[in-house]
Amino acid sequence: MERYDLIVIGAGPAGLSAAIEAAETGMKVVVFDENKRPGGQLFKQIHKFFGSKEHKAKVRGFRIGQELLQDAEKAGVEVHLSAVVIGIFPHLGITVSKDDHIEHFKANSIIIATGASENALPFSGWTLPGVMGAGAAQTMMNLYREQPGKKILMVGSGNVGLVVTYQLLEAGCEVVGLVDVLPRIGGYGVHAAKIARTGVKFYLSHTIVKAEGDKEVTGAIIAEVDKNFKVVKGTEKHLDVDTICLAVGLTPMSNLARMAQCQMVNKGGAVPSCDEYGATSIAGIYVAGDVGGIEEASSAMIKGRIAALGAAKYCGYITEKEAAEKFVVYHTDLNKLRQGMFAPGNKEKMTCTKTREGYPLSMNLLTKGFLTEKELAVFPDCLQEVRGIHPVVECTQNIPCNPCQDICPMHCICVGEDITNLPVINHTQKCSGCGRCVANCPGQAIFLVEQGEKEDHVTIPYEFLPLPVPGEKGCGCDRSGAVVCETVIKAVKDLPANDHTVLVTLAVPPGMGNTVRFYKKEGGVI
Amino acid sequence: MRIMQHPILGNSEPRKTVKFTFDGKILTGLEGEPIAVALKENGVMIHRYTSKQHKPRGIFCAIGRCTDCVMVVNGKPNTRTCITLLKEGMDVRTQDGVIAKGEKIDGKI
Amino acid sequence: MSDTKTANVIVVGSGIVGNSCAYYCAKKGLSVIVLDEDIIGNGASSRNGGGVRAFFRNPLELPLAKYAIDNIWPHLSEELGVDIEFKQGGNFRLGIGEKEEANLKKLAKEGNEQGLKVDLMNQKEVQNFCCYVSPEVTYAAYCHNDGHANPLITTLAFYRKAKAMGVKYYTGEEVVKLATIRGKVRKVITALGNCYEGDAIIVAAGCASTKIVQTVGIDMPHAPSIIEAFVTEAMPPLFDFMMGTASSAFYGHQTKHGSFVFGGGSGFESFNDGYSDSCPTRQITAPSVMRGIMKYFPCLHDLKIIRTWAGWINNTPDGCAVIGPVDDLPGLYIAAGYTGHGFCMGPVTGKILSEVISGEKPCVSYEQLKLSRFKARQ
Amino acid sequence: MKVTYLNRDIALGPYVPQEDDDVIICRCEEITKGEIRRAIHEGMYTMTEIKRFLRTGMGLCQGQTCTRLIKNILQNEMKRAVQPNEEPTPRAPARPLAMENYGKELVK
Repeated sequence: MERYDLIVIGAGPAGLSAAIEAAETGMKVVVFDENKRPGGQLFKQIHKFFGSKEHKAKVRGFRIGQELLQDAEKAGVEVHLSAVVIGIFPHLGITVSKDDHIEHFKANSIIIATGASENALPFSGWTLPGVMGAGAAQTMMNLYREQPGKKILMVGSGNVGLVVTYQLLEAGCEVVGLVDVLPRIGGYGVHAAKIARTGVKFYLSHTIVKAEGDKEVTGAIIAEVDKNFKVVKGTEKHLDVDTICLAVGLTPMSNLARMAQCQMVNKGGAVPSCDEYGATSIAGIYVAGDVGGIEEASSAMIKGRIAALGAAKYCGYITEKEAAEKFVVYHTDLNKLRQGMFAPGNKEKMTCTKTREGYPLSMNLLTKGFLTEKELAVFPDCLQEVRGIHPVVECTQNIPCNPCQDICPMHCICVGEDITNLPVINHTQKCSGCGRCVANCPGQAIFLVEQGEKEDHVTIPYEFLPLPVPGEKGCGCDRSGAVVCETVIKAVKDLPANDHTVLVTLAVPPGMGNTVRFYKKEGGVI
Repeated sequence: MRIMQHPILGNSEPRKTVKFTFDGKILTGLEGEPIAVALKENGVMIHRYTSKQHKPRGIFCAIGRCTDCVMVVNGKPNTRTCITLLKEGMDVRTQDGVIAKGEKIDGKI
Repeated sequence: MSDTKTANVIVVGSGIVGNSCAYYCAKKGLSVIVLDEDIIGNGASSRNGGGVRAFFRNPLELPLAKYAIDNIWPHLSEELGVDIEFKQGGNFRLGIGEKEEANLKKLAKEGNEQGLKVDLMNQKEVQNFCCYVSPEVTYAAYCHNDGHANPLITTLAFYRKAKAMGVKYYTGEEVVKLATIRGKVRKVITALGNCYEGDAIIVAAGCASTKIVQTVGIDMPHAPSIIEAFVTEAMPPLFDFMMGTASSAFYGHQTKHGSFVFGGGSGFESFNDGYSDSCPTRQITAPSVMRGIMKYFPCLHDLKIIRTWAGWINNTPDGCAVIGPVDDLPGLYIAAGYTGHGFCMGPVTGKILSEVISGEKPCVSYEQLKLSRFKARQ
Repeated sequence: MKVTYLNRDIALGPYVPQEDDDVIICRCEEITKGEIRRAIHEGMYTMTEIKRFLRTGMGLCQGQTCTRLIKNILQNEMKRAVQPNEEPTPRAPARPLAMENYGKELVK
């Protein structure tokens, strides 16, 4: 039986990061992944990630996947794809199915990095073709370039629901609405705002009652729910859709850990109980990434590196001291991501009313996906009169992210040491109007505004096709997606450095610079 | 519908088209894409009918986990079409319970 | 420690044997308490291949197996109100080569002498009978009497019915000790410190039984081994019989659901770390059993395996169960040591013990299976 | 694995039909919420017992879709927290695998 120092199960962000870190200590490492391509779910993440430089912030998920693969190759990691780990057996035995056979391996240590799977939501008709996981829709459109449907209802307003909704729009699908049983949008406000300004409607405190159709989905019935999440009779409404996407959370895929007889605890599903290095109750078996508790891909990468330190220590490739020193560095990075109102385990997520700075959270943002101008005016750098071109940062929740601070060549934007701080404009510095902040804000929450006598100019981030062309006339939309004025395209900048986030500058009537946040073509379509 | 132009992913690169049969009809798809994607592009939503309630099923998880999209591929039932890649000449059939639709159980496997 | 709970009968173990004892005792009007260290039927009752067989049975067990197949199994679904999927599809034992042919001939002769109906088939007859068998198979014995049922449902159906009749069940309640009162076994003490008292104590705890009866000084010889089983995806109905081989490479049948259940071993079954409450599968076992199956039924090669599992078998020196009262210790009844035959024999055991405990004449003679039969060689 | 003590003399009350009882929970084996609730009322108080009695989670997907749903139903019906170790034990193979491939061990 072939023996490795470390067998990593899963070539997603956690698994690959673990393998790279371990291989760098000199361990003989192999990674098995059941999929035909590596990267786990990274390759369907086409949006820009939050976080800081060390978390690869503002880089699109699939590009991070490509980088990880290159790093793994450089580090000499053996990666086997289409290789299904069919079981973990006593004394660190692993059996893998590949091609037409199985192969048994022995490991001196194992890192389980199998990720998570999408939760299901049973309702009448949910087995009909056309009801699918949001991840399924993402796989179809971003990996295989096939529209999952024409008219879509999204169920669930967590980050997955919001991000996939946006990606459906990018893929040219229509999203008829977004339903959530909770009274608040679950994901980041900036993600919600990105789709609200295209006109997508949010149905909070609503549930899906039924998928209609005999052979496939022909419509959906949604209804309001009361405080106990029971349907309020008489509030049912029909939506004309052909596809229903479910984004109702993720469950750690801890099957292999359970098969290995690791002790389990409840943490958004059964996860192995483990120490700070990810060491489970079975000596030599570690977990990393979502399988140990759901977080973002950025966190998974760090957790992978930390688990690798554990395994390297266990196998004697690094000393306790070396492991502890590196651990402190990685753990600091990880902690940065675990701050703010959306931090894992933050019980106040559904009840908090103020930002850490003391500003009232926008209730409209939490229920409709956009801030009113009145709510926005409370934030110091948003709607005030400023001469000349300047950035308006509509980032109103404490989320761990700071590319705006790093990208601005003029140092106009400041987040500070704690990356969950709200960005602050440094008025002593003059904005050059380069628009890098606009294009590189992962939340697309920054706009350039220049107020003038005859017209205002607004520069927005734009990721839809076809791109507008200078001189084109169209509609200026406010934050809710409502058409509020006519507009003329002044400039369209598609710079390689901005990685497909195009800067579109709109000329709008004077006074509309703080209102218009999106552009639609004649007739009000994206 | 295929996404030929994508604002982030760019334009679709030309790929080899292959022929396959679906319940005997000749359809085309792209070589190496999952069978499920090729079927979707051809407007096929129903992959199988269930054993007990005889209800239609299609794509649900698209990553090989839920096994809802299984069909009879090249004679093998319960083939996960979301992760089985399309090849020239494949014989894809709607699954009815545990066998192909319209197939008779004649004592032969 | 809580108050002592009392009943006419305390059953230790909620497998098919324990549940059937509980059901038949309750049917006799006795009050019953069942204790299990685990959940209901999580031992061999939920891990076996579902065979209900008289063919190739040791003569000690044969009367019970025959009685069960003739009188209990065919009516069990009706009796318990749940379809336990009993199918009397026969038992098809396959052989390759002269040695196995001789072995099958001997078995068939014995079977027919014991009152079973066993046919012998040559290679051509085997092919005519079942076209899925490999042409390599040169000989086969087919016993008409045998069949199979769903062990998971049967075990839980007994539990469900017994519970509905008022039997009290306590699970997660590990029995650590029996105790006597005035020379009679009456008390059952658990790891949680709870105490139960009854006029009859039935120990039907599979491999854990030996340790439990030791606490009142009873030595019950046993040698636990681990055997594995697995289940496939569903197929259209292909055959009704229980399949096996003269070389005992594997056994199995197609379930009502359409999936196939197979069991077997790699040859290392008796060599293990000793009985414990876990029994993980081994890397090498399932593949070896599968190769055996494909040799005899090549057409099943592309059937997908859905699950594999392992279970403990409680082997005795003569490969037969220990059933009945313990001669020198009133109040104690043993129903254990089934050596892999507990599923078929479970229902009849319950019936017999309910009759013995009620002071009635048992439906079939069982005395040959009492513990006292084990004697040292001369 | 040690399991929690459970006195099974539990008064869950009679099985009262609910509006959504006909919704499928186990997609593979087509087991409805009503069937699961009924089994719980008949004494199947653990996920593993429900599984063995009804075949929930025993289908082609090996319980990957419905395990969490059944856990929720059981918790609601019994008003008790189901512990992580009560979930049915995952078994090899982690994905369905044809016998001819499973039986072919590559020996290096």
